[in-house]
Amino acid sequence: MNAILAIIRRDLLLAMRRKSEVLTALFFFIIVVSLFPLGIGPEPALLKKIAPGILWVAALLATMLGLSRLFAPDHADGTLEQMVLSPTPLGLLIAGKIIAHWITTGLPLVLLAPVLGIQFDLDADALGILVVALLLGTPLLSLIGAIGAALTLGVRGGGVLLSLLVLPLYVPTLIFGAGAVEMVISGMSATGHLSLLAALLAVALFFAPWATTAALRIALE
Amino acid sequence: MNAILAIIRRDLLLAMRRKSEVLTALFFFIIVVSLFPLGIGPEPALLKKIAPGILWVAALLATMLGLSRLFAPDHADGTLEQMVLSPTPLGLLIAGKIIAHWITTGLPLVLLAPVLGIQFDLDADALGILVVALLLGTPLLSLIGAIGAALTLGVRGGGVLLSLLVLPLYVPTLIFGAGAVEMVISGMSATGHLSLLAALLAVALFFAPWATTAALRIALE
Amino acid sequence: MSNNKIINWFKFASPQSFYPLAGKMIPWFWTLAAIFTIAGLWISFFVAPTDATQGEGYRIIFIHVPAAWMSMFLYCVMAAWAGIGLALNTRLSGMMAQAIAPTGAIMAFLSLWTGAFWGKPMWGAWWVWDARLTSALILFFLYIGFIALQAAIDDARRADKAGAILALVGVVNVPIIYFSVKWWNTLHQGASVAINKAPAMATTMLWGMLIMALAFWMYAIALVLMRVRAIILEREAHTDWVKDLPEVKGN
Amino acid sequence: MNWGSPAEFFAMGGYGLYVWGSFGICALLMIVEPILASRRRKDILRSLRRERFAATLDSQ
Amino acid sequence: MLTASALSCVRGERRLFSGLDLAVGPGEWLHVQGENGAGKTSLLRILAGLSPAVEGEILWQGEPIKALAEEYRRHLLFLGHHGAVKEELTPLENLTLAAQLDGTALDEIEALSALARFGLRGREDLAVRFLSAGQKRRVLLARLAVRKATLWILDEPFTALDVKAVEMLSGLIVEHVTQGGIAILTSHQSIPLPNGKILKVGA
Amino acid sequence: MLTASALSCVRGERRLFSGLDLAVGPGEWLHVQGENGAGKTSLLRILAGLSPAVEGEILWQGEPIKALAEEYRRHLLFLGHHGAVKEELTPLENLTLAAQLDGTALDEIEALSALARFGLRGREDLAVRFLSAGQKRRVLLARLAVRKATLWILDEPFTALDVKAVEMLSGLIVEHVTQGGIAILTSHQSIPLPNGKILKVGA
Ligand code: HEM
Ligand SMILES: Nc1ncnc2c1ncn2[C@@H]1O[C@H](COP(=O)(O)OP(=O)(O)OP(=O)(O)O)[C@@H](O)[C@H]1O
Ligand SMILES: Nc1ncnc2c1ncn2[C@@H]1O[C@H](COP(=O)(O)OP(=O)(O)OP(=O)(O)O)[C@@H](O)[C@H]1O
Ligand SMILES: [Mg+2]
Ligand SMILES: [Mg+2]
Repeated sequence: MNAILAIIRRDLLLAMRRKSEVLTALFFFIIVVSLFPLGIGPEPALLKKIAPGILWVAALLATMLGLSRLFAPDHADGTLEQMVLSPTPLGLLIAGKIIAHWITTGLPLVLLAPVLGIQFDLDADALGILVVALLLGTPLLSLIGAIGAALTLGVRGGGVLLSLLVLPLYVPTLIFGAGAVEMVISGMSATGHLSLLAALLAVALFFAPWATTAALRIALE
Repeated sequence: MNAILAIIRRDLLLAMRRKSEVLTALFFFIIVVSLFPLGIGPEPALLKKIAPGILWVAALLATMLGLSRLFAPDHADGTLEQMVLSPTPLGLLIAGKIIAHWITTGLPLVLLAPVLGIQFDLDADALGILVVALLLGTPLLSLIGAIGAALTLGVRGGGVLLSLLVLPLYVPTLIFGAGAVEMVISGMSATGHLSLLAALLAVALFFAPWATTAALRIALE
Repeated sequence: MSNNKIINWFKFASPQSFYPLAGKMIPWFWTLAAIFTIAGLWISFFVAPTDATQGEGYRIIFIHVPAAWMSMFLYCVMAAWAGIGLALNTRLSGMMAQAIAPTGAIMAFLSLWTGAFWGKPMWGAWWVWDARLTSALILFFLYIGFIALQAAIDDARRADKAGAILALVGVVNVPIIYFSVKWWNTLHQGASVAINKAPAMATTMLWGMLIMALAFWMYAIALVLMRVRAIILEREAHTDWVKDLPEVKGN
Repeated sequence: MNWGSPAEFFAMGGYGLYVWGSFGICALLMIVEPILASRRRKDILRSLRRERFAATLDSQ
Repeated sequence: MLTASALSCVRGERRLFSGLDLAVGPGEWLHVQGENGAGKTSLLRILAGLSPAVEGEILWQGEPIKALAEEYRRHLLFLGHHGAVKEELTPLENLTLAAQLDGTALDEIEALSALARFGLRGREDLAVRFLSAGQKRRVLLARLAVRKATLWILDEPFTALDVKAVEMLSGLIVEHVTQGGIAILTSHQSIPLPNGKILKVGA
Repeated sequence: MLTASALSCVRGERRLFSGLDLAVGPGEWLHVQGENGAGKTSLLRILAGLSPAVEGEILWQGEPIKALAEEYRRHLLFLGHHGAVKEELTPLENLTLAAQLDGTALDEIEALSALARFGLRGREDLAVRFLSAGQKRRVLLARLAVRKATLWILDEPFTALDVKAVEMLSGLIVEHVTQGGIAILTSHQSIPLPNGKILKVGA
């Protein structure tokens, strides 16, 4: 437990130092979202229609960006070796790293999303559901992503592989997440989608850290 | 001149070795484009309407991804130092690197774009214009991007900064590029947009390498 | 002759001699700012009549437009200083550019904010992708980029030069961006919200706007001078002239 | 004179929220920014004095 | 007591060494020698349990290290070529974080004194990025002073260190060994250490 | 003839050295000494024209190197701590590409013989990533054998090299110097080289 906190503190500290980790995701999110109108055109009706899709795809890409750097730096400078060698079980440390990754990439997106939603004038409930959906969805993205990151660690052309592996797995999250918001916009209830998201999250929470650790051990020896 | 070719050959060779460079951009492009229908929903009319915007934003993001790795590796392993110390003027070498970057990231997008365009059933002339626009636009993206990459070289949190600096500068390219295609779709002539793109490219060709070199010198001393 | 002109230009360009000069100027600009603000506010709330189409809502214009203007104007000034810095590498120029950026960013933010608060009642939406709005947003991004870049570089000299290059590249682009966005917007005309232009403004309104603009101007100058003084101290901390400053000596 | 009563003035003909929302933030920023700027100078001055003091101690 | 029997290591098509035996007991230290590319680093990594040996097995106190797992690691301190030192962090932070990774809390005074001992006084709060080659190594080595471990496996600990630092480090190793610790290390320079076992790899 | 007068170097708030003079002529070599963090690397980088000196100026054949620029660089070969060696590429590719960067074409036979000379026979086509620490250094150093340059500036050339390699390298340096070349280098190990000038930095 203590070790988890230590790891989280460490990763957050690192993220603060090389700001990139936190901000990359965030700014990428903002910028992607604000670029689309420039590409597509300013009709509010049209924009409002595609807003959930854009916001979710942007969030998804933003999370994916950070993934390749989830384990790579620690691998490069030998920290990962030291983790394997450390007496505390690797699983805990990995869990810690995943949590830290969500705090640095997922959480900011959740907090920022409503502001961007306003630009596409989504109304209050739509924004509310958007936040809830992201709260359920982003941890899911981090968890699934971690597996991919571990599997592609130190592999030539890991970057591509990573997106190839991870994105198909992201599709359900995307569909339910965006779906939830669209439901609200078109005046229906989003509970169905949200509960599905929650279910996915539960499964991933149980499954992903374990898979990630296994993958890492393979990557390291 | 000879040196330029040497540099280009070198960077292409490296790109072949660590496949990621080429493929990441390409796959990212494909993935982003194919995610949107999932997020937005399958109405063909709607999709066709937003196709140019999506294709262009995707291309833009794909190019931006590679940027942070344009100079960083050479900086890390001291190659950049050796370039500064080499008798051939730095400007040439940099120009070479930019060209190589376009060949590895820009060109593949241009070639692939029509295929993806078909998915959004754009018709032949739309696809034609799309290719032309990308041919004019992607070098522009590489050129502008290089400046950003040089400015943020070895800087804390370079990654974010890069997107933060570069994306606003990409706006005109995006607008004219996507605009051109939309014009054709809505049955008007795209020459206006295309010639504007060409003009921008001319300016950038003259201006960007110089700025990049200056920025690099600053970053290295 | 011209030669020693340059000399004494450089004399003022040196932080050491500019520091006290700025110190003397600041109070003056503050008083001017105060006067104009009071006058401007008085006109904008008590003299300017209610607008025919927009009711009282239009009074936002009295800060919105000056803020918008300043945001654009300051960026040019910043780029100019940066350019001088690159050309003559005078230490002061970089500091000036660095001092201007935050104020400029705040002005850009104000134009966005007040604009949004104007847009809600006028267009029923906090935000529409109108040319002016969008380019204002991009300008804001440019400011943030400049500030972030300088903040991220440890070595002050390098930060100045890098910032200078960025500012110059930016200032070349700003018009292109504005023009392109306008083009983009007109391309989509009709479909987009018709932004009903304010009717030819009553002269009193115009006066109010201009005086408020002056107030903003004075405020910006005063503030930049204050900030540049701080920056000078930070950068020159180890020089003797700073150590001998009365405010450092007298404790 | 546009306003019959202070209430009217603050109501801004129904636009109160927007008008005061804008002027409020504007005022706020324009008060905070100078404070921050002067604070910045005060801080660096303080640290300079401290160094000077330390230097005098060393010299003794 | 660390013993290995009939170890062999293959990289790509190349067989670096085979049938290699070693035994190091408390109070002993082993100097692994061999030319560049002989397989020293590979050997040390195998001994640390980082990469598997093609043949042969490794025993710690008579038990195979695979079986011992965390039990073995608690006694082990391995410092490799690139030393798990984060360029963005300060030496102090690097040291404390490394300690937390080992599950041992490290109070600031201890950490500071360790750094001072390795001649980093005045650099505690300077990002490692700014440090000189030797100073970076020193940050890494400072862990030797704070981490309690019986078995030290050090790959080229003396590189980039100046004469003073080399002496100080060898002093540290001697101290460790005389207190019943075990040290296994590689070095191309001759080391000022008394009576160590020598193991030649390759050739 | 490389001369520098009244050089001083400042990093952060720290003044590493000041008022440093040096003069190295054809047939001479200079051993820059100093503890870790004394400022050796910084000095070499300044001499190579990579980073500017706060004060003082550097002359090559009597002309300031700033003015000479490319003319100076044509005569210069600088090898630093991290050696512009691409992990993905093979030693052969690294060497030829480096040569092309210098604007000199290098035919394969030359390259191969240079690599062989540095004991990399059999590793020519193995990605550098797989090489051992010392072998990586050797790939870098192989440039000494192929690049024609009057002034060698080498930062810690002997690190990670085994005894044979050290001898071979110092032989190379002696050869270069006796042919009227100039060499400036740092090293914490004692170097088997005859009568070189010595410059102490810092302290
Ligand atoms: C550089 C950026 C901007 C400039 C130079 C600018 C300038 C102006 C000017 C001169 C007016 C007076 C009315 C007119 O002449 O049309 C105006 C009106 C207005 N501006 Fe802006 N503005 C900028 C940005 C914004 C932004 C970012 C927003 C909203 C987020 C905004 C919202 C409005 C609104 C709602 C009006 C009232 C339009 C009307 O009269 O119905 N403006 N602006
Ligand atoms: N895939 C591979 N194919 C062929 N040889 C390989 C491969 N991977 C590694 N090697 C060889 O294995 C050896 C690795 O040895 P190691 O790194 O242990 O050397 P070392 O004894 O540590 O040398 P040094 O003293 O330079 O550190 C090198 O000779 C390298 O060439
Ligand atoms: N920003 C900074 N603030 C304070 N000190 C710094 C800063 N940057 C570098 N230094 C110091 O400058 C020195 C750099 O010295 P340099 O790398 O030249 O040492 P060196 O003589 O090469 O040492 P080594 O033998 O370890 O290679 C180090 O002592 C480092 O601590
Ligand atoms: Mg080794
Ligand atoms: Mg050094």
